[in-house]
This record gives sequence, structure tokens and C-alpha cells, in this order.
Amino acid sequence: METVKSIAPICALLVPLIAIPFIALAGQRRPNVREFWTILASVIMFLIVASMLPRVQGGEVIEYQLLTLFPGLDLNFRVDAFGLFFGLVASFLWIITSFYSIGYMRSFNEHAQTRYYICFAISLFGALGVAFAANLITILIFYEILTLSTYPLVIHEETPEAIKGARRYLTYLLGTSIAFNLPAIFLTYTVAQTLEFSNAGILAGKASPLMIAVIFILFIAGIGKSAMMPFHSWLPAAMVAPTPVSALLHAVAVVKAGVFTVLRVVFHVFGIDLLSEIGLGTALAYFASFTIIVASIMALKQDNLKLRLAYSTVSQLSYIVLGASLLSGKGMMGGILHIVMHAFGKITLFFCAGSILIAVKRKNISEMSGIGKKIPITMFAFFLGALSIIGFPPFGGFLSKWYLVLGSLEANQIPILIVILTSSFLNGAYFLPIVYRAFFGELDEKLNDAHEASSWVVVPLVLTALISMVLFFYPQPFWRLAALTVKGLTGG
Amino acid sequence: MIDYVVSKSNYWIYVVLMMIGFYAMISKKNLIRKLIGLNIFQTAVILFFISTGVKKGATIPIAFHEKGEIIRAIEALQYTNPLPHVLMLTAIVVMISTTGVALSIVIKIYDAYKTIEEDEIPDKEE
Amino acid sequence: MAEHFPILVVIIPIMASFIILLLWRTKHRYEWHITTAATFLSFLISLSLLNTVFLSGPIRYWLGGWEPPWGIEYVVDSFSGYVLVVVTLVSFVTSVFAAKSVKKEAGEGRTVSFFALYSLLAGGLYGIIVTGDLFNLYVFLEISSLAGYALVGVGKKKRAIVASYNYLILGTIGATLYLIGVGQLYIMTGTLNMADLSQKLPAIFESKVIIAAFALFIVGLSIKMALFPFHAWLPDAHGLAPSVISPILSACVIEVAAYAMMRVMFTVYTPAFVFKVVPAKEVFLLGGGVAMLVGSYLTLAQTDIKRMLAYSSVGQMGYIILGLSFANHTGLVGSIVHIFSHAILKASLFLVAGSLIYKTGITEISRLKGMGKKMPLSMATFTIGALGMIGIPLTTGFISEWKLALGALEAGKWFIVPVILLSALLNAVYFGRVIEIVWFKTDEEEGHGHKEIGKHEKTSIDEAPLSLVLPPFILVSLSIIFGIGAFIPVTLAEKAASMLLGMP
Amino acid sequence: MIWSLDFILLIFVVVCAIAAITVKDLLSAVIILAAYSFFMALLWAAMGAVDVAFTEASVGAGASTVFFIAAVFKTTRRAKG
Amino acid sequence: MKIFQLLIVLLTGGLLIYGMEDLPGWGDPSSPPSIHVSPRYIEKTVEETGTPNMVTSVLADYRSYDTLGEATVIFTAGVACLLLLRKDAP
Amino acid sequence: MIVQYENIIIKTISRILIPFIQIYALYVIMHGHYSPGGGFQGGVILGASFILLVLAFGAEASQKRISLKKLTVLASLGLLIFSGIGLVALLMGGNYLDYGKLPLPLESIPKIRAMGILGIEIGVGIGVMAIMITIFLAIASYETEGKND
Repeated sequence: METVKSIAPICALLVPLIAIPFIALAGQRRPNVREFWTILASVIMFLIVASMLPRVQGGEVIEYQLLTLFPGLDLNFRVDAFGLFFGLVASFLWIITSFYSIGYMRSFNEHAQTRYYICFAISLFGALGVAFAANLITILIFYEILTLSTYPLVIHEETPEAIKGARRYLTYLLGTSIAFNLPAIFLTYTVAQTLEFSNAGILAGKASPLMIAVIFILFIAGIGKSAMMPFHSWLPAAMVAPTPVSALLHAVAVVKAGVFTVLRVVFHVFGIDLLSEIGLGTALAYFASFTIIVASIMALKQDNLKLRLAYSTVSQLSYIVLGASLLSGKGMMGGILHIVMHAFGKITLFFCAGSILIAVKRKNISEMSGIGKKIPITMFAFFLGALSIIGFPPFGGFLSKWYLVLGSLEANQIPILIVILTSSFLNGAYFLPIVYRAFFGELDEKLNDAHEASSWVVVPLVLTALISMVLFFYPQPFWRLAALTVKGLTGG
Repeated sequence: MIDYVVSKSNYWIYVVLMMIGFYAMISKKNLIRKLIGLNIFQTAVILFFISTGVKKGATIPIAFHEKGEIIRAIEALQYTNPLPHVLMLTAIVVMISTTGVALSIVIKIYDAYKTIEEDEIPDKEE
Repeated sequence: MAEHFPILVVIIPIMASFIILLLWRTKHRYEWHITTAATFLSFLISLSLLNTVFLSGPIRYWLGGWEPPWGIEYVVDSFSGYVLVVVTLVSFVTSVFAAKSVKKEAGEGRTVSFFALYSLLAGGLYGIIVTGDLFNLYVFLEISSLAGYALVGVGKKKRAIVASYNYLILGTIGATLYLIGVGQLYIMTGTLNMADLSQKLPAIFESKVIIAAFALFIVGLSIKMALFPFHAWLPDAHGLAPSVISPILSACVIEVAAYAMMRVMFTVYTPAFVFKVVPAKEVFLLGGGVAMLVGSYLTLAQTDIKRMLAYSSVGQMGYIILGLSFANHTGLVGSIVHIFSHAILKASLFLVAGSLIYKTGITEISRLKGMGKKMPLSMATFTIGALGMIGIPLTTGFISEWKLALGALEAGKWFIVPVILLSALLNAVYFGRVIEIVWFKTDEEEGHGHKEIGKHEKTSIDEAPLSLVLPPFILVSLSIIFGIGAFIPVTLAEKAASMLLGMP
Repeated sequence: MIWSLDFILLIFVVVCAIAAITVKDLLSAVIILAAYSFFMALLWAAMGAVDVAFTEASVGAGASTVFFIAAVFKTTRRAKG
Repeated sequence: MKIFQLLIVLLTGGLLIYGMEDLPGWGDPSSPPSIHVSPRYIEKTVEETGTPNMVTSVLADYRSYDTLGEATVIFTAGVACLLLLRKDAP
Repeated sequence: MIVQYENIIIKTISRILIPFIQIYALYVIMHGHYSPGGGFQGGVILGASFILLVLAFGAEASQKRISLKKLTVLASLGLLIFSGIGLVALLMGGNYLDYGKLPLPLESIPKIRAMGILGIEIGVGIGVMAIMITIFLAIASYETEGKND
């Protein structure tokens, strides 16, 4: 694996930042210009990120040292296969979400749209920074930027419940980060004298198993964005945000940044050898399994569509952690692939929820009987997205779950296998009734003149639904990146 | 014991005076009385400093002179130490300055609340 | 001329105040110009001093040409140069802010004496920083304190005058205890010069007088810097002072007291005494830790924004003291960086509160609803400042927190790390509350939700004048700049810490 | 210096100090403070600190007493505690 | 309540009395202040400053900067009184 | 309290005493080199004489001789003399307040220094006198502001 220096990561990071003044200047008075800048920025950013793909696929690691805060504390960037993997997902979905946002925000004639687009750009900057960070301190900085910039998005409505939800959001994310993540980094630095990620881990052989375990627990608890129980309740609370926010940030950018950070820590700070030696991987796997099952059951009880999706996200995120914590090649592969598969599936579902809200002004599942007849495209896309999440072939979700199953077999963890299967069943149990009710239920008479939302909204969701199907047949770009990551970690 | 007390009698008195002044400052409720305590407190410190400069058998720190000419050789042992005196001149000035400012403040308090008893000043603004 | 810089930095503001009073009968008003020019000159000079010190070692200046210990000596070394730059910067920026605010708050007829006292306050603080003589420090302490007492007393609210009185009584007790300490050192050594004292003291470390004097110094200066059990005067005084004075008090006066304490601890008494002879480590650990938690906790209960900021200073002083208790280089660097970080951030927060008062007269937090839309620049400044106080990465607040926590771990005091973080969390809670109200709660009259969209899009922007918005903004941007370019303050602080600890 | 005079002065000083903070009438307290300052000045003169004694006599017993009296007249003579 | 304040006072007094034990004897001509810095003031005052009154020479020459500080203190007090009590004047 | 008292005895005695007090004060300032005293003590005594004037004749009647405006100018002037002497020394190539470098036509350094000391004593005297009266006047002639906010 060779390292090359390039400013490409910096360029990609700078794009949203440069876009901000333009967005702000266009302001409220010229919405078209403002949204043009947003879309332009998202496209450019994606292109820059994608341009790094060939080199990274060729086994290179792109590095860039931005600056040294002071000795021992550097801001460094490093694009390896894993980072690029996440960066691609986030930047690609930003484009789609931008289109969707335009439709959604205009349909509701929302207030403070300039603030919305600015914060959106900053969040993407944060997410991409997390993807490209080369050490713990850089990742922490971008992680905090992400937290803070999404706070105005969550509180966007400025209603009392939005304020309450946003308060919980900030409390959990900032609180865990300060209370657990920071001390974990302090301890890591004291023990290892470095914070740079490395394929072999930086803690191996530097501390007693007890110390390692303490640091590990602090990290897992501190990365609140991964929504592991018991630090999951911010995610349902954040559902007060406008739907595009929930879609991109709480299905992709924010939560994935969380699990991405967890995976980074597991892979590159501790190293898989150290974890399997101490047995922490298995512990984490059981912990994640617990979250998977409990969150799935809680999702069953939700009537609010977005809340149900949120709990489903909580459970699906733990799949990723579970895959990584199996510490076997196939398992890790499955976990990493699940990042992208779940992203496309879940964003479809969220887009659909938003579309339903626009079209029929309903939030609760019990009130959605028969709407499938009025908005068939949306509901069909919902169906496809749900199937992908459940893990039916021919959808992307099947691939990742298949690898997870293989991984659990490889690691001889039959209980985990059972968990995966049970949870898939539960997924079906909470998604399919919605679809059934929508197509075969009795339509409320008030909704007789309902119709599909504008094409700004519908096209993106159809697109994502189709992509999640395409990913089953053509997963190569992501698959290869994931394979490269695993190869780097297992050294073979 | 007696010897010990007498040989340091100045120090004892200074501690006693300091305690009196300090006590008045923090426990008396009348604002002007607190200032009287402050004066006593600071004077006690001055007494301490002056005591450090004393030398047995020495005279005041002004060289013997006549029309500006020195008429006797100067030896350090003949004169008390002038440095504490200088410092305490400054301390006295600080004391009167503090007193002046504090009295201005007391007058303003009286103007605002019509009282100079600490416990009669309402805790919260109305 | 450059060799006279140590004295010029002090004497310029002091002479400026004489000139202000001399000129008060002239037809035109110059007091603000003179004050600002003087503080600006001092700032430039202090920058040059810091540069010289950094490149070629400490500067010693013999006043009156008398060599120490007979004469008074001014010493600018890497520590005092650093603090001097911070304090001159804050006092200059604040004096820029003062142009408009003072007239409104103190009254037209009071501006001359106000600015004269302001210059004296600044000059007194600079004098404390550069002096190398214990008694001279006391004199300048009194200059700055007296000016401070009076300036607090002209606060707009009626109760300000009572706050001023209590500040005076406690401040005088603190200063007098310090003076007794000076006397005890004098009687044991016969000298007042700090460098000379540090030569003479090691021989008599075990003497009871020396230990008692140390206790007096610490207690006296703790009162001046409002360390936890002695903090009673601070919230009233800092919260009720005029909006120009609060930043100076919170960002400079108590910091300079902290500076004086460190000076006494490390330059006069050597680290060998502080960490080996007396149980200072334990006392500071307890004092600092409790101050942080209690200060932050008390802040939570405040409903007035200036009072809240004032209480938060109590907690922040705890950070500085805590860094001393680890007895290692990293912790001390944390303390020194925190002096800088707290000074600029707290000053900017108080200045924003000042422009809020200038514009609206509101100080209750609950009435700040919708301010974010009316005064976006000021409130953005406030928000960034608050994030810095919490210690979010890329601000100077994070640097000091990082160094303090590493210092704690290095000293094996891992149980302090949760305390630091808990305090940061409490900071986050009370600043988060304000930020939420300012940005996301709308006025009842204006309605909320997206039903009445058109309405608050059009709320007329009513920002404070530029001369009030710019100063806090400059300070906050400095916090960001030095949060990113953190090697600058850290390198300076490391040099200062090595010097204080007597390491090569 | 005369040892007994010194001792008597010290006693006087302490008595005056206690009186000054206990007397009910503030004006009397201020006058007693002036007396205290004066005795103090004598004490210092006896120790050879003539300059300090001179200053204390003019400032402590003079100027500061005048300030105190002015302030007492501006406020009130009656003190509760 | 007064007990508490009395306690503080006694504590401070106790601290001073604790330290008193090691103080040099009263009026001891060989105590550090008498032998370290002050001899130069006493012996050289006329030679160096032409002023027989040592207090004046130390006050206004050797440590004249303290005196400037002292004068500034009282100047501060004067301005402070004006600021507090006069609305019209400077 | 500065109401004019119709007391002929006080007025007459003050009229006689005040010049003597002032002369004594000047002596104290000027003779600080040789005897106890100096600028500060002299200044206080000088101030006291004017305070006596105010007490005897009332603030209104003595307005002509001492007004707050004059006093502030005097106070800052006194302090400026002091700090100015230091500055002159600095400009002449010495350190701040290094009287030895003062440009005085005297033969020996000690004598120049003695003159420097005298100069600052005068400065201190003027300043202290003015400030003592200022503080007294500020306290004694305070009128309520009726601040009721």
C-alpha cells in the first residue's frame, strides 16, 4: 500500500465551505440562485470525491497534512478505501437530497430556508471530514462540527416540541462526546503517544487489558451518533426535523458518521488482533445484537412513520457494528457493505415519508389506509426500499446481510446468526403492514383529491429505490473498496 | 514565657489589633463601622512593618548634619532601617485613599437606600 | 527607545489619565481618544516586548537606574510578556467598545472621570504584570483595585453601589493579607526583590514564618481572583458593573490576580517549596476542582445574562488553579493557555452582553427570544464565544482543556478528567440554554411554526453600531485563529511554563 | 526608648481600637479612631519612624477623620450594630 | 452567625501567631532587614543623593517609582470620588 | 455641612491661622531632605488649611479661591510634574526617574539628584493637596441624585 500526497481531499472539503457565502448572498430573495449553488456544490464535491476512486482502488492511500495545532495534535487527512467508501456515499446522496430538499421545502413554503441550506452544506463538510480524517483529533473535530451544524436543522421548525427534541439531540450527542469520547482520546494519547490511525492499531502492546477495555468502553459510549443503546434516544427525538434532514442526516450522514467512527476506532485504533485477543469484539457483538432486537421491537410499537423509521435505523446501525465486531473477514465485509446498502434503502423510505406528508399531510401509519391508490409511485418505492432493508434479493440489502450471515458462521457465532434472522423477520413485520395497508386498506374520504407530490420530490425517491436494486447486480465500486479495506486490515 | 511574650510584645499587639479590625470588617453590619475596622486592620499591618525596622540602640534615620554637610561618619548600626518607613508611607496613602473611596460609596448607598446598615439593604432589587 | 519599553507600557496609560483630567475643561472631548490611543500603544509595545523576550530572553529594567535589590526592577520574561499581551489586547479592544457605551451608561457628565479611571485601571494591571518587586506589586494592585471599585459603583442598577462596597471590603482584605505576607518575607530576608528573594528563601524554607506568609499570599490573592470559597463578591460586582467594565474585571483583573499568584508561587517561592514543603498540590486540587464544579453549578441557576457570565468566571478560575496542582509542565501549560483563552472569550461574551444592553436594555435571559434575528452578528459572536468556553475543538478553549486533562493523566490524577469534562458539560448546558433561546425561540407576539412564515422573515434587523459589534468579533476570531494555529499560544505557554518550573 | 511608655501606649492603642468598634454613636467612634491613630503615631515616633508618625498624625488623625466626619454628617450618626 | 466570622478571625490570628515563633527578636540589629538591603540606604544616602533624610532619599530616589505609584493611588482615589459623587463635574 | 456658620470667632481665628499653616506646609515640603516630612505630609497639611477655609467660610464663599475645576487641574498637574521629571530623565538617556541625568546646571550628581527629589516632592505636594480637598469637597458637597431606578 503506497501513500501519495494530494490536495484532492482538501478540495472536496472546501467545496461546501466555498459554497456557503454564495448561498448566503443569494439569500431569501433569490431562491433559485441559492439552490443552484447548493446543487452545483454537491455535484462538484461528488466529482472530486469520485476522482479519487481510481487511485484508491489501485491500492493507494491519499494523504494530506493540513496543519499542526501543536506538537501531538495534528489536522491530517487520509483517504483510504474505507474513508472513500463513506465519502462516496455521503457526497452522492447529497446531490439527490438537494433536489429533494428543493421540492420539499418549496411545498411547505418553509421559513429560514437560507439557514437550512447553509447548515446543510456545513453538515456535509463535517461528514466528509469524518470520512477523510487521519487521526482521532481530526475525526473528533469534524464529528463536533457535524453535531453543531445539524442542531439548527433539527430545531428548524422552532415549535416547542422541536426545541425539546433538539435539546435532547444536542444533549446526547455533545454530552456523550464530551463525557466519554474526549477522555477516551486523552487516555489513548497518554498510552500510545499518538493519535494517527494505523491498520495494525495503535494501542497494541501499550497497555494492560483492563486499560484497553476501559478505553474501548469509553469510545463505544462516547460515539453517540452510532445510536447504540442506551444512547439511542436522540435519534427518535431528532425526527422533529424536516424530512430531508431526517433522510440525509439521520439515515446517512450523521448516523453513518457515528458507525464509521466506531469502525475506525475498532479497526484502526485498537486493531482486530488486539480486540480478538482480549475478547472485546465478541462483547461488542452481543451488545450490538441486543440493540438490534430491542430496537426492532420498539419500532413495531411506533405509529408515527418517521419514528418507526428511526427505530429501524437504530437497529440497522447495529448491524454494521455487529459486522465489524465479528472480526472475521466476511463479517467486516458485510458490516461495511451495509453502510451503503442501508443508506440507499433507508433514504428511500424517508423520502417516501416526506412525500406522503406532502401529498396527504399524514404522519401516522394508522391514518394511511389506502393511500397507495392515490400515490402509487411513492408507495411502490416505499415497498422496494422496505424489501431492501429486510434483505430480499434482488436488493442491495441482501448482499450485506448475506455477508453478515457468512461472517457469523465464520466466527462460529450461531447466536448471532439467529439474531440476524430474527431481526430480518422483525423488519418485515414492521414494514410490510404499512405497504399492505396503503394498497389494500380503506381510503379516507377526505383524501379523495390527494395526488402525488411534485416531481422534485418523487424523482429522487424513485432514483434511490432503483439504485438500491442496481446495487445488487452491480456492487463493484463499493464491493471493491470494502474488500480493499478488509484486505488491509487482515493483512492478506 | 514572660520573656518570650515581652520580647515580641509588638508582634502580639499587632496580631490583636489586626484581629479586632478584621473582626469589625466582617461581622459589623454598619458600613461606616466596617471602615473603622478597615483602618484599624491596616494600621496594625503598618505597626508590624515598622516593628521590623527597629534596631536596638539606633536613632531616627536622618543623618547628623549641619547646613547640608555631614558631621559624623555614618554606620548602618546607628540608624533604624528606613525601608519599612518608606513602604509604610505608601501604605498609609493607600489606606486613606481606600477610606475616601469607601466613604463616597457609603454616601451613595445612603442616598439610594436611606440606610447604612447592611442588613437593612434589601437583598433583591425591587 | 526600545530599551525603555517595559516602563513605557505602564506609564503611558497612567500619564494618559493625568492628561485626560488636565484637559477636561477644553471644549472638545478627547478622553476616549486618549484612552484608546494609550491602550493601543501599550498593546503594540507589549507585542514588541513579547517578541524580544521570545527571541533573546528576559528583559530587566532598573527604575531610576538603581540596581536591584536596592531599586525597583521591572522584569519582562516569557510569562509576563505573554500575560501582558493578553491583558493589553483585551483592554484596548474594550476601550474601543467604550466610545458609545459609556456615555449612555455613566452619563454625559461622567465620561472624563470614567476614562481617566479606565486608563488607571489598565495601567495598574500592566504594572502588576511587569514588576519584579513584591511591594511595587502591592501598590499597583491597589491602583487597579481602587479604580475597579469606583467603576463598578457607577453601574446602571441601583444595587451596583452595594456590590462595589462589598468588592471594596473583600478586595482590601485580600490586598492587606498580601501585604502582611510581604512583611513577613521582608523580616525574614530583608529584601523585596523577587529574584533576590528566590535566592534567599531556600535556606529558610522550613521556617514557620515563610510557610505562614505563603498561606497569606495564597489566601489574599485567592480573594482577589475570586477562587471558590472567596468568590462571594464576584457575581455582584462583575454582573452589575457597567458593560465596559465587566469584561475588564472578568478577563483582566482576576486573571492578573491569578498571574500574581503564580508569580509568587513559582518565582518567589520556587517550585521546590510549593510542591515539596507545603501541601499546595492537594489544596489547589481541591480548591480548583470544587471551584470548577460549584462555579458551573451556580451558573446554571442564573437568570440574568451578565450574572451568568460572572458566575462562570468562578468556575473558569478553577481551571487555572487546577493546572497548578498537577505539578507538571503540561498542566501548567494548560493553565497559562487558559488565562489567554478565558480572557478573550469572556471579554467578548461580556462585550456582546454590553451591546445587547446598549441596544435593548435587556439582561434577563428569558427575554432574549428572537434576538438572533434582530442582532445576528452580535449573537453569532456570542454563540462562537460560548462554544469556545465549552471547549469545542478548534477554539482556544479546547487547547487548554486538552492540556489540562493530559496534565492530570500525566500526574496520575485520572479522577480529575471526569471533573474537567463534567464542568465542560455544565458549561454546555448553561450556554446551550441561552443559544437556544436567542436563536430558536420566537417572540410570542410574532407567532411560531411554519404557519406564519412571511412574518418573521421580514423582522427588521436592528444590529448594534459597528463600534460595538466589531470588538467582540475581533476577540472571538482570535480565539478561532489561535485555536487552529494553536502552536503559537502553546509554544509561548510552554516556554513560560519551563521558565516558571525552572526547567531548561 | 522607655519601655514602660511603650507598653502603656500599646495598651492604649488596643483599648481605643476596641472602643472604636463598639461605641454606638458613630461620631464618637470616629473621634476615638482619631485618638487611636494619634497614639499609634506616638508609638511609631517612639520606634524611630518619625516620618511615618508625622504622616499618620496628619493623615490618620487629620485628613481621614475629616473625611469620616463629613461622611457621618452626610449619612447618619446612629449605628445599630 | 457571628461565631463563624469570629472563627475566621481567630484562624487568621492563629496563622500569624504560628509564624511569629520564628520571627527574629524585636529590635535585633542582626536581623535580616538590618543587614541585607538597608545598610546601603543608610551609608550611601548623602554620598549618592545628597539627602541626609534617608526616608526621603529612599522614598523619592531609590524607590521613587513606588512613590509615583503611591501618588497615583491617591490620584485614583480623587478621580474615583469625583466619578461616584459628582454628576456634572469631570 | 458646608453651610456658612455665623461664628465670628471661628472666622477670625481661621483667617489668622491659615497663612501660618500654609507656610508650615511649604516648609515641610521644602525641608523634606533634612527633617521629617516631604511632599506628601506637606500636601496634606496644605490641603487641611484649605479645608479649614471651606469649613469656616462655606463652600460658596471660598469658591473664588478653590473650585473643583482648579483642583482637578492642579491634581493632574502635580502628578504630571512627577511623571514628567521621570520622562525627562528617560529622554536624556537615563532610565525612567533617573535624576542623575536631569539637565540641571549643578556640579555634582548628588546635588542634581537632590534637586530631582525636590522636584518630585513639589509635584506630590501639589497633587496631594488638590486631591485631599477634592475628596473632601466631593463628600461634603454631595447632593442627592434621587436615583430611583
